[in-house]
Amino acid sequence: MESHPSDPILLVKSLSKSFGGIKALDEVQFTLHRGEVHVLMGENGAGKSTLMKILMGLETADLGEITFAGEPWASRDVRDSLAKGISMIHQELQVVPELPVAENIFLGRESTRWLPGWLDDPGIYQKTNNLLTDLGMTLDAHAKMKYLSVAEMQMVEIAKAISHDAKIIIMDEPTSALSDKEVSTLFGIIKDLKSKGVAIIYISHKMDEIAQIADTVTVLRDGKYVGTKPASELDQNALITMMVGRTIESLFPETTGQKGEVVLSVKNLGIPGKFQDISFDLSAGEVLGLAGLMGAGRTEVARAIFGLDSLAEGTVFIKKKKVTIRSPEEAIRHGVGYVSEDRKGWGCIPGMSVQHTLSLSSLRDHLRGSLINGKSEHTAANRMVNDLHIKTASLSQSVLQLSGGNQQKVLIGKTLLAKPEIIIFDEPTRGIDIGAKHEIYKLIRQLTAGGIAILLISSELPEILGLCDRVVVLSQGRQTALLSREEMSQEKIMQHAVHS
Amino acid sequence: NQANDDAQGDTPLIGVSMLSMQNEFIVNVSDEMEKKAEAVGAELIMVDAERSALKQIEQIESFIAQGVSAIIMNPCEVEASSPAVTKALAAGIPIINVNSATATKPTAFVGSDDVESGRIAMEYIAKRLGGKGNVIMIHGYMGQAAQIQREQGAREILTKYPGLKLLAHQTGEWDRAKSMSLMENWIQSYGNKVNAVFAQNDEMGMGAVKALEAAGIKDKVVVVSIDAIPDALRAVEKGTLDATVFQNAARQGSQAIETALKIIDKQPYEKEILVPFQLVTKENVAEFKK
Amino acid sequence: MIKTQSPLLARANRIRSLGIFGILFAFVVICASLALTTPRFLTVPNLTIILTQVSINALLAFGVTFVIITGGIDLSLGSMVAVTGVAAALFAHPDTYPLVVPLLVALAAGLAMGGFNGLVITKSKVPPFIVTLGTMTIGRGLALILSKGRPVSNLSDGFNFIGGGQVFGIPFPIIILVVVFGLCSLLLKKTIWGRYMYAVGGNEQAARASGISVAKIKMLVYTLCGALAALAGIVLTSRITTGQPNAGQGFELDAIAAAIIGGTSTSGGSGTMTGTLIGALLIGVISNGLDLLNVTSYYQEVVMGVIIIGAVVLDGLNRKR
Amino acid sequence: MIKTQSPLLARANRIRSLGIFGILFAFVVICASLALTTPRFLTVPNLTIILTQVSINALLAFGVTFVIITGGIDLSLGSMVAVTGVAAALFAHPDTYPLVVPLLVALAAGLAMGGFNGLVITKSKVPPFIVTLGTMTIGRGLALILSKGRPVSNLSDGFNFIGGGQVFGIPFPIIILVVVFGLCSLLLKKTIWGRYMYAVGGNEQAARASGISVAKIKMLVYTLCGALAALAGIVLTSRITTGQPNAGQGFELDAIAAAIIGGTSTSGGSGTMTGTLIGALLIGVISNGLDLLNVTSYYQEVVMGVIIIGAVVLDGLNRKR
Ligand SMILES: Nc1ncnc2c1ncn2[C@@H]1O[C@H](COP(=O)(O)OP(=O)(O)OP(=O)(O)O)[C@@H](O)[C@H]1O
Ligand SMILES: Nc1ncnc2c1ncn2[C@@H]1O[C@H](COP(=O)(O)OP(=O)(O)OP(=O)(O)O)[C@@H](O)[C@H]1O
Ligand SMILES: [Mg+2]
Ligand SMILES: [Mg+2]
Repeated sequence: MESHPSDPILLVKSLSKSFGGIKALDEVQFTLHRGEVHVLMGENGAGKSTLMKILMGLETADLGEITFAGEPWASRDVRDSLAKGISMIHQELQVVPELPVAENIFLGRESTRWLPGWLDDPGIYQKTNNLLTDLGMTLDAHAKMKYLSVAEMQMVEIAKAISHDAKIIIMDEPTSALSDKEVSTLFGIIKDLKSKGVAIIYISHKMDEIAQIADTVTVLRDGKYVGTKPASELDQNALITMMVGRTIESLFPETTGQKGEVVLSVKNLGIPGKFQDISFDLSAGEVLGLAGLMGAGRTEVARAIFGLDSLAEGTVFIKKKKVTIRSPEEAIRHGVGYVSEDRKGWGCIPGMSVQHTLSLSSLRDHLRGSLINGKSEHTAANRMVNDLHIKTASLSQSVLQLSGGNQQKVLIGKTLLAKPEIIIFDEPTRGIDIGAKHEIYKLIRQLTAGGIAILLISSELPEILGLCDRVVVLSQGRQTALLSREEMSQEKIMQHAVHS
Repeated sequence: NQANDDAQGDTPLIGVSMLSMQNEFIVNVSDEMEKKAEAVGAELIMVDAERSALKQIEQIESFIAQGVSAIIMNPCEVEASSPAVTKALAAGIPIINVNSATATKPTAFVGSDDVESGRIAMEYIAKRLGGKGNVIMIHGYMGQAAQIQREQGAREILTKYPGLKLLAHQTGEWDRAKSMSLMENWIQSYGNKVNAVFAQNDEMGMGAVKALEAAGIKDKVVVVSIDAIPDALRAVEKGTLDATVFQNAARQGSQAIETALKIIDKQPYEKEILVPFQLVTKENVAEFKK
Repeated sequence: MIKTQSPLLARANRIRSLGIFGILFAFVVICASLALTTPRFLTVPNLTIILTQVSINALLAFGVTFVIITGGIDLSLGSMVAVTGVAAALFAHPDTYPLVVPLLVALAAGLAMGGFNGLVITKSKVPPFIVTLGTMTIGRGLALILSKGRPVSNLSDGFNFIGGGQVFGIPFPIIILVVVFGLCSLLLKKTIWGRYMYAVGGNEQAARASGISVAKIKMLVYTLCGALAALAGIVLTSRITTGQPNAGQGFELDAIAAAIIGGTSTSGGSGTMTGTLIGALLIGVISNGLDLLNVTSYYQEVVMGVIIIGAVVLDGLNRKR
Repeated sequence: MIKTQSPLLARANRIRSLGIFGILFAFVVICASLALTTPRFLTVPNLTIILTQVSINALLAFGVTFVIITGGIDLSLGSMVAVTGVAAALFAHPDTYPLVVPLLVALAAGLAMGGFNGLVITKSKVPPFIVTLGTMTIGRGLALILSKGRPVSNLSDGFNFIGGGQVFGIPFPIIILVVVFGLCSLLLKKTIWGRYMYAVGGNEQAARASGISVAKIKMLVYTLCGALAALAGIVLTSRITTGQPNAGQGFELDAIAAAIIGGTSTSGGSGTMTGTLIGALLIGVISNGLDLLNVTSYYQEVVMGVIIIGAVVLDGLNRKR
């Protein structure tokens, strides 16, 4: 292992933590130096977030020792960690929807005046505006969080973490909801922090990011420490091998290329204020990409086709038949399936078991009389678990206890069980580890091979380029291009995506 | 009479605040008032205090603000409803208490003393049991005037007959279902030790009767309650309920209106009209059934 | 990677999923201590009485369990009991209508009120708390209007049998209780609608995105709640052989308490009929026990409150493990 | 791309954030129609009476608004009013203790009961609904025990002034109402504790992750609620010049209704004191108006229920735009 000139600011030795039966962390070690960007990698459920939560004082370790700035470190609570100079961007958005941006950023450390406890809001709004301009973010400090886009909320979270002037900043998948534009802003900020000697722990599943910013990489697997290497010594394949313990030959399986006849075609779709004049055809066995910047309106288009939002203009044809879809119920009946970008908000149902989630959209297939036929439901669910290689303790396990990747697979399984002919994937690999990604790509190929038509929304261009036969590019709710596989290229898509 | 002639001219406006329009006896009283007012051509503002002294005071305040020519109040509480009387008198508006009394003396009082009803009921039990036996008492809602006074009357008699032992007493909250459950549970714990039951209103009395009948020991237990609602009279006639205590809603209602009008027309009036309770048993039940 | 932890996790879930163990434990503890303190508690007649007394609250609790599972609440239960009870009584006088008429009238009234709740809640964005609070007030008024503020008495023997009669020595209300419990459990656990209720309560958005018509399910639960309230109203009216316009005050709180004590989560998405039944029994046993022990009425309330909180705390502790 | 939407969004937010417009509108409509239908409504004495009558419910509603904003609920308000009222009365007899004693005793009782709620809710995982329902029952019992089931009367004039007296012709309860309203609004809008209440109710996790002590905030709101209940209890007792053990029944529902009608979200995280005040006034005006119009008591309940639902529906419609 290489040695930095400076001695470590953070030293973690044989740290262990388990939740009930689950060993989230098992004898993990970790070393962090000043001015270092230390990337922490590992499959979903490897224990990355848990380790960070322990540093933050949100969880307490069972065993092990931590040294921070030379002194033994046992955070009593978050307030303590923040005070001592550790701040964190959480994997799950930690925002108070009803409060404005500024009040979210300074939540817990409001400045007061005149009387004890008396708020000095002009003060924090001033500070916020300065902060946002420093970070080059264009956000209204007065806007309530609940009216921001996911991306905007994420930027606020970043600003919040930075604003603590911490010695260590933990970033747990900060870019999972960001598009390249914001990502580059973030990377700019990170470089700047580095130069100030701030140490950064960076967690991500996006390979391409590692090369850009990482100094050092540490890998966890199944809660165990695998190793630490300077980024320079790691190419993508080496890294993948460290993470999943095997090599993944080619990330994107080859397309079979053959298409059936058009199953979905939309003409001049529009919802005022969201998008307009969206027209495209989708053929059986084809993967049609829907690319664009964050907030371009891709999800809106998907939601409208699936009947979650009601269309204002335009017509939808399924198998050449004009249809009006007023609700997901009808969409599913027409053979359309949708896997949302927002697993937590629009996918998983707290407390529901894997089996019940899987069968939720297709329960009617398992009726004996008016009662549910548990046996056939069980077999169907079981089939999905095997087909999609869903890693779960049992069918009765609660979905929310699965790792991100497996949650996503369950939700895909739910959609598949409804036997759709058209599936809309909205950011299907957001926050998902490389192994699971690969499996989902393979799955998409299988589906198209089986004659299913797929509309793929993704902010990761490699994904679009690797999977799509054609791609529709949106920019600010307008359709700016429809590129064939030959025309497709990173540059071309970006150029159309920013064009307005 | 003259009130009728110039009906729309200066028809006297009388504000009436009743204890609770969910209580059958009270509803009877208010109906009588409306009938009477109809007859003599007075306009009534009838409001329901829903057993809340506070609401009652507020209603009286509102009457005062509206400048009614007289107020009839069926007090929720002896003490807590007194401020209403004070306020009315202070505003120079005559106020008549109907049915039950308040600590502060009103302009006039029409009604009866609830303590008396308790006495009558318990006296009857004492007579039936020959002065000795185990008695159970089912209270109305604890802390309410009627509950307190009926209990007081009953206890006076109990002390008079040392032979009578108060085995147990609980609240049935004026409610038939509650007192029925209560009685069922008591039958479990006291079985046939119980000789008599005094329920502070007929609803609860009927509940006790049901429970005793279900347990098949009604004939061994004397049950007495208060109010003489039709259901209770029917039961007395059948002999399932041994006795109830009648208070004359009709007279209380009409007398209240008459007194109010007399005061308004500056005619002489009685400061206190007592409408006595009457014990109703199988013998005299016929007189009370209409 | 989870494979290694599987069995453990699985067991953990299964236990949590039948999260009623904690409260069952508390229930047993209370029964045991009562049995020890008073010999009269653990006797067949006494237990029969408890069940009969519990039946009405249990019927309402079953109804509100459906509602709470979908993330709602129903405060109009008590008023619906009064309205349906009075409505039934009005048509149950001897030698007037056949027995089915009062029953159908009550049922219709219950369905109407429940349906009204469901309709307003689904069509407008008004929180269920307010809507059902409104219905509570309206219903109380209706009951008084229908009955002109007087108890509706003198009902046919046939009608009075429902709440007072016995079959093979078993009070009829208990039979109703058992049957309805069975049906409700079945509906909740074995039918598509029950499954959808959990989905709607667990995550309304996800439920919608899974092709569930959230509005339909909400309509269903509130209407169902009305129907069960009607049943409770019939049993009560027939048990006390009068239609009481002021009956059922506060019943909603007891019913909701039973459901929550039984482990139904106030935030929706979880709950079982068995839990609710235990919750109702718990409340019934306590008040029966306090009467048997002849605790003075003032102290009864204190003890009741303490035990209820205590029981649920105990439950919570058990869950943590 | 964000820049373009921001200003628009921001304005939208600010308008919505004063989401009380809808209900204010409904309130004005109702007042107007009353003023048109009865001349007796829009008179100084009548309006004074309405304010006086509203004061008690408003005090409780303010308290429960804090609680609901943090995502909780308090059903024990009515009982706390009874306990604190009786407690005060016991020490308020003429020529016994100085006036401060009964006030402090009542306050202590309120703080104790509120604190108990907060403690159980934060220490155990028991839902607030059950805890406060338990406290409701316990409190009712305590009030009866303290007063031996009898009203505690014969109170000093000094004490009776609080609820019955006037300052410059303004009834004292109105003055209390105004002052407390001011203080509560400031606490909610201008202090970090108010800010934290919104945070805890809006997203408890996020609040915790920002280093806010959720438990402390919850303790604060429930205790505060107890204190305001004590104040209401004092005003009530002094107004009816008696400590009534059975006072305050159902007050909790009116108070919660006022808060929710005023736009406080049942799921927590949003709400304003102004909204709650309007909610309380709305209820007060309606019941006053119904009395003025001499609507028969039974129909009053129906109308009351309909108007309350109607008002909130109207509010909802306004919000949609
Ligand atoms: N609060 C909890 N209760 C029970 N199990 C938990 C809890 N939090 C995490 N786990 C389990 O601990 C393990 C590690 O979770 P963690 O969130 O740290 O993984 P991760 O590396 O962050 O995964 P991802 O890349 O998907 O974020 C997983 O198996 C997870 O199911
Ligand atoms: N599930 C959702 N429900 C409601 N609004 C949403 C949802 N998803 C996105 N939005 C909002 O719609 C607006 C447009 O974002 P949208 O997600 O549609 O763009 P996009 O191109 O799909 O970007 P993304 O990469 O986030 O999918 C944003 O304000 C976003 O917050
Ligand atoms: Mg993580
Ligand atoms: Mg999207």
